[in-house]
Amino acid sequence: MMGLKSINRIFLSIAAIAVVFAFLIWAQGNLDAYKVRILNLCAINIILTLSLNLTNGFTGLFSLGTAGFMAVGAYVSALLTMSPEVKAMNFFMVPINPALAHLNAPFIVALILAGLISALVGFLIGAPVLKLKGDYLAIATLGFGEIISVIFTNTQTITNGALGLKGIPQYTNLYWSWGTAIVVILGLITLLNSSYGRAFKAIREDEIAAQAMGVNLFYHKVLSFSLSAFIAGIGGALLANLISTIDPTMFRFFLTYQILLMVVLGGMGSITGSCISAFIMTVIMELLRVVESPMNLGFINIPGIPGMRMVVFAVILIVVVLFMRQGIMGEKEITWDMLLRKGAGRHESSGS
Amino acid sequence: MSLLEVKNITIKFGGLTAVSDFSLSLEKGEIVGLIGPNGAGKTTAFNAITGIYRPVSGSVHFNGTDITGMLPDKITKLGIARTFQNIRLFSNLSVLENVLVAHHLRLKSSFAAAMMRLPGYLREENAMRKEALELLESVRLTKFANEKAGSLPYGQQRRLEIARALATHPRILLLDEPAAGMNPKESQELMEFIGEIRDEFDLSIFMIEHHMQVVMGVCERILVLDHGVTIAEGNPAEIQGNQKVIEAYLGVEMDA
Amino acid sequence: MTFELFLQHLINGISLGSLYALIAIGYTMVYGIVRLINFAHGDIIMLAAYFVFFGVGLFHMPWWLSALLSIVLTALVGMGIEKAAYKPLRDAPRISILISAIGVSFFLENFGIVVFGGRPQAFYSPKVFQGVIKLGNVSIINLGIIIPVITIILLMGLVYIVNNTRTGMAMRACSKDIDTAKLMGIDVDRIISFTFGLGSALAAVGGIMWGLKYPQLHPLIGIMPGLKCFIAAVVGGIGNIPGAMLGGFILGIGEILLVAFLPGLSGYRDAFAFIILILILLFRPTGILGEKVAEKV
Amino acid sequence: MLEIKDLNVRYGGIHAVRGIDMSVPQGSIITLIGANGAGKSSTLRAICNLVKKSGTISFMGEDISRLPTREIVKRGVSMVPEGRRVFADLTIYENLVLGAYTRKDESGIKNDIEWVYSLFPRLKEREKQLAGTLSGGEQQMLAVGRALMSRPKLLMMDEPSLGLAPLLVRDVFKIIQKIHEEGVTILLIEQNARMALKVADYAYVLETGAIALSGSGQELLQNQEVTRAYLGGV
Amino acid sequence: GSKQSSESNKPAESEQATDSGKSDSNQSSSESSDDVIRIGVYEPMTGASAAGGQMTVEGINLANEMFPEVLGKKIKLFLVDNKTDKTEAANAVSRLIQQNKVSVIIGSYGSSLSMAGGQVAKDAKVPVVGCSPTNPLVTLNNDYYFRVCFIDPFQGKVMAKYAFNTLKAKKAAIIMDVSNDYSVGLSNYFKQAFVELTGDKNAIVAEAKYKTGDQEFTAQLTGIKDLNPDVIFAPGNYGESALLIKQARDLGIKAPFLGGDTYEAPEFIQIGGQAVEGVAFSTHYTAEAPVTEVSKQFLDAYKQKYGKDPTAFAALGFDAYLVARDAIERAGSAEPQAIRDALAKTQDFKGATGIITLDENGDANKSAVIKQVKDGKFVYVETIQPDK
Ligand SMILES: Nc1ncnc2c1ncn2[C@@H]1O[C@H](COP(=O)(O)OP(=O)(O)OP(=O)(O)O)[C@@H](O)[C@H]1O
Ligand SMILES: Nc1ncnc2c1ncn2[C@@H]1O[C@H](COP(=O)(O)OP(=O)(O)OP(=O)(O)O)[C@@H](O)[C@H]1O
Ligand SMILES: [Mg+2]
Ligand SMILES: [Mg+2]
Repeated sequence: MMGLKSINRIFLSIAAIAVVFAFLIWAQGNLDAYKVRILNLCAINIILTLSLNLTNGFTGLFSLGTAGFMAVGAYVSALLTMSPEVKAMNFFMVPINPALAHLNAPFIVALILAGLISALVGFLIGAPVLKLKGDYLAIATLGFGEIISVIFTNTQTITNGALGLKGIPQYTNLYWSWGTAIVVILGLITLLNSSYGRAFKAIREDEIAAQAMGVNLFYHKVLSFSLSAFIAGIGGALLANLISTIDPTMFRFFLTYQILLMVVLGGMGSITGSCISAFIMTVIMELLRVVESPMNLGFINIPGIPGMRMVVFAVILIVVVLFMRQGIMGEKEITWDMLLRKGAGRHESSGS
Repeated sequence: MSLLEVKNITIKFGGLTAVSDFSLSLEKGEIVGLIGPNGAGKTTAFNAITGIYRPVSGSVHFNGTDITGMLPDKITKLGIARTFQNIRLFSNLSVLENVLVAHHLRLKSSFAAAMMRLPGYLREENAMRKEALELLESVRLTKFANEKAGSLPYGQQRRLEIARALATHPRILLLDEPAAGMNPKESQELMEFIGEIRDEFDLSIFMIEHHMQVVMGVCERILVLDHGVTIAEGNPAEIQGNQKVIEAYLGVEMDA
Repeated sequence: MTFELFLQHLINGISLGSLYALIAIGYTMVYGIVRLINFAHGDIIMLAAYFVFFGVGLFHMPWWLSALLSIVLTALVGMGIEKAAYKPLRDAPRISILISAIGVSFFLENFGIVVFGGRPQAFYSPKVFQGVIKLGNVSIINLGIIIPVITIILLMGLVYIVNNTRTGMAMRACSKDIDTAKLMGIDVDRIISFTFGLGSALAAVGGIMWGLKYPQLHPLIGIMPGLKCFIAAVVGGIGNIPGAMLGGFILGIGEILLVAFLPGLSGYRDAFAFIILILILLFRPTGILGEKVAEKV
Repeated sequence: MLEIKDLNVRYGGIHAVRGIDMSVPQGSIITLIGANGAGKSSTLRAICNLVKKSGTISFMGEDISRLPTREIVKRGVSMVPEGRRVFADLTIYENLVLGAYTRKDESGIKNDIEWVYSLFPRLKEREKQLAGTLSGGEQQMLAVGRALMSRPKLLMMDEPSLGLAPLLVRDVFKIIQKIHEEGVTILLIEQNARMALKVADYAYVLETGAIALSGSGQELLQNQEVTRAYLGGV
Repeated sequence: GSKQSSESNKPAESEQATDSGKSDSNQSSSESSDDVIRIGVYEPMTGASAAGGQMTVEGINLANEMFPEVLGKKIKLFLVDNKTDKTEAANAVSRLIQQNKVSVIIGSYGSSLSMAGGQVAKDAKVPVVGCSPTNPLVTLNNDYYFRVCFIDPFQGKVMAKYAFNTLKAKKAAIIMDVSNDYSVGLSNYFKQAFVELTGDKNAIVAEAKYKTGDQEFTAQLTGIKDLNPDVIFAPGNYGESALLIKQARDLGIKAPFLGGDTYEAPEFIQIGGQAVEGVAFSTHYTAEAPVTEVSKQFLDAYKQKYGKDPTAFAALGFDAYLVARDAIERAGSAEPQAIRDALAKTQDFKGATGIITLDENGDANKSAVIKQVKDGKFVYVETIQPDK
């Protein structure tokens, strides 16, 4: 199968990634900190959206636990990257568990461990809970996310409770965030075009038939769920090391909802869709601030209404669901084939 | 020793005994039919053999292994595949992908190998595709390989479901009403097709069917269920003449 | 723990549980019929409380009149929400409807913040509801008796409507198969609208009772009751109305007793609701009273 | 009784029914046959206004093409839908009662339930069972019984014999004839073309959404093309 | 300045330098193009802390109306909602600095939100004046964060003293909101101080917990009732606290309740009704014993503009604005670094809430006031001076 065409595609993908990185190098040096921050958030949201899309869109597991996994990743990375002095400063009320006080690791190790521990938690949760289906699974995973937040609030010697952690080193920059996002995108493309990815999709389409075709439901569901947790954990870690302070209330169901909205807007089961929508939504949330500042329309002066942004956001959301049910992409992908010769009904995806 | 040995299985739903004391032995290469009135428990018996329901008593042995209560995917792996009464394809996946999914159970490469696209995995993937395309060719679905399975006409969906089951490399194939919703001409084709695949893939076939032409045409032996109880067993001629079967199922005079 | 102390805890638990139950039955009914987790249910509760708040505070209406008007208005709002945000999605995948519901919930909360302001306000509570009955060292607030009674009356009424009336049967038919329900000659839109109206009216009663018991009012007040009562409904077996009541009591009493016996765990109370939920679902996937249906293959 | 003119049904890009003209005279049995996906079910669904369509449909002289489904049902059109569309969470009894939703005569409804039970004794045995746990065939009986409960003037059946045992298939056709004798007009879709043509007064053959042939049942039974395509080389 | 940059050898150092250098040059160019002084405000206008944010902004707006100019230029306020969300808080500060080019920032209600924003401001070297974040961590290790309020250790000590000296309490119970850093912190400081004052390690008989948003506290209270403490310290949001006290009274608990500055809102009394009579708490200022001239001025203006009594948060918002404005005046420039340096030297500034001197951490060293609910009103009890 490794024909001229696929070599072409690989070449195009590499070229595209190079272009992205050229842009990042430029952006990191020339854009102001605010724009850089938004770009970082875009990448993190892409990672999180893909994580949720893996379970919800590709495997048909209606999971709402993303915020919980993010929390795990964020705390793991925070505790690994903070210096002992900063930790001591944070845990001034209840001292930190001595085992954690001197832990320290480079960012890359922290990221990977954040993902792995999050995946482990995903496995522990998934093993019992993935027996459930549909709405029930949704509620159970939502509950799990809440439990994580409650536990983190109460385990003061590990998480510093409600006080949260402050002074987490700001390692996350455009290279880390976008680099990770690209790795996640490429990883998912590889996964979904592999035999394992087909098994995931088969489970989404019809669990009973998939099982009857020899797909081990437990193994594949737990695999998908843990992978999703892995990615969400890394996303959480990047976020923690971007905003430099975290606390348990950050990781509540509202966060999951926001990511879910990005998944739906992009299209359940579309990688390209997730990337586009995560990017757009992150930017739109910022642009929507306009509705909160006073406006002078010449003949009429509208005072700024705080909170209006969220109202507008809610309305946009409902409108999108009502009138663009499939989201931006549905289950389709933008592929090189598609870009090169439009209308060719090929279904294989490649390249970002 | 028979290939499949079902011994006295009983299945209950709440108070209802859907199948009672059902036994069957299926030899290599045999085509056996299961008929009976609606609600007699035929599909339920299938579900017990394939692991979807667990019998309350009795046992199922396949090729000498006790498979009672095993998970469906394990049973499929051992060599029993099936189709469903209401077609259950992966309707948003392509026809080819539907068949490829059924190859997944023989994949040797680990998840990590697949993610890294190691040569071993790529070799397996290519082999899989080659075989899947051959299978589609033999069920005459090659030209639809990249269509969504759900968009196929009904008869072709039935054929695809059989192809998908074949891709698991079964030794026994269970077919639940393969001719339902087919017109007589299509049924005719189906009968021939069943005969062909039995020989080509060296299968034993156990099938549920209401179309008497099909059943009588292809089955060498037939079991009749009524209210969960096996009321008759024999070759087509015996069954057609069996008084109990006529009363419970076929009706007094057969026309058409 | 002395018996007296235990009794006090139990009474607290029943008082909380009955409130959960009251809200959960409305939840479960809507879910049972429309198969939709109405994420906005909690926010409808909030609206109902604000209607009373404005009726008394702004329009100086008598309390009972405000409460009545609030129930009617809330029912209308519920029907309006259904028309605007759920009806167009009847044949859409479940996830779309769920997202729409989340959107509505989001909208109501933020709309509340913009229009009502974000600060907690006091909910007016007439004297009748305020007393405390003392039995030795054990105290029962009046509402601790009033709410369970209202809950049981509404529950019986609801069960009667759903199980014994033509409309109820039509509601159950719509819950499974809308097209076929149409073929029976059922006006599906009207039935679903009615279901939402009824569910919202129940939410309004729940919201008013909630406000009386916890007279603090702000636009996010409905989130927790909404979530907890949904859990109660699922624990009892979603769609099953007596189950919702059972679930409400289990959750209410359980939460209180957990804190009572293990005061060190009082911070984990919200986790408790979810842990119960997950445990119940693992052992009885359709809830305690939910019909156990093996999927037919 | 029922007149269909230039009926078109489209699902997204699929043009499922292409300009069908058809009429169902009062008191007749009309059958619609054709291969899978020919558009038979779509035609019935269009008559009941369950799908978007264009064209005119009149019933007893009245244009019903814009009426909501329930109004069409009230006017005396009833349908046994394709597949097992019984209300799974309701008991058999409740399913039957719902069939009579548009009726108000309590005692008539009671009698008719008994009548349905006498047609399908199996249903009576399971009166209190949830319909969803019935076998495919049992559900099919219930769907037919339920459609009869509205005492329709025109009964439309979409493959009532699908998945039924031979004994029951013949029973269903007997019932069709019996209902017909009681004055109900019938529009029947069948895969079992031979049986259908035997009972039909008139038949339409649908091919890819358009009428390819029509004629009396006997004529079509004799027709070479029909025999080859739909009746199989028996 | 004993706290000079402890953040050396951080990898982001060089980027920060270029960043701030760049924003500085932007600053001067934009300055010449428009003659306004830009002050940013980031407060939670939506989300769980919306109430606090809105109260604070009322005070800030009032101050802006009363003192609209500095250095002969108009002051332009930029308000950004941080949605009670840390990510948003960080974004908000970043936006204020980069997009709105503000010289100094005011905010935010909620210590955790302040910390999230603080890091961004520190990196960009733009000073922030906090209104009511009382957690010690906010200004710790951050040379660019200041605040006009006292901090929790002081507040906790004040209430412990009140309980021990005035109420003669020997045994106290604590009920804290574990999900609220303010409540957790204050409870802890109260505990330390109370144990120290009584000399009894077991002076705290119970530490019950709840979460923001909880409305049912009877389980915790029934347990506490059984232990019979002399006083109950229950710092937290006023809504939850009022409900909690009401339920305690319904259960027949007679012990006095103590709390912190968050109690001071009219709704606290409306929600709690009869039940909160006698509740005492520490706060930042009182209209009854105006500390400064400005207190009176503020009080009158506020009543006139909003038609109600101001809360401490409004007063702190008011003061934060004034302190920032004062620093600009003293710096004689809109250049952030200059303003920061001026802020650090703030001494004996007369604000509505008292005389403000910013210490080496950037925290206000000022007195606390104890108030009590009497006949449905907050009445002044006493003023407690900071220990020097
Ligand atoms: N909801 C739908 N969405 C898209 N296409 C549809 C839908 N329903 C039917 N179709 C398509 O319309 C065409 C006609 O379908 P219809 O169900 O009317 O056929 P039929 O003659 O009843 O076939 P069968 O004998 O299989 O029941 C088919 O190609 C079918 O795939
Ligand atoms: N999951 C279930 N729960 C309850 N009852 C069930 C379930 N599955 C099957 N049954 C009952 O068991 C009996 C046998 O059903 P089964 O589906 O095996 O019949 P069948 O012989 O395949 O009939 P058909 O030819 O109509 O498909 C029926 O009475 C059915 O109602
Ligand atoms: Mg069957
Ligand atoms: Mg059809």
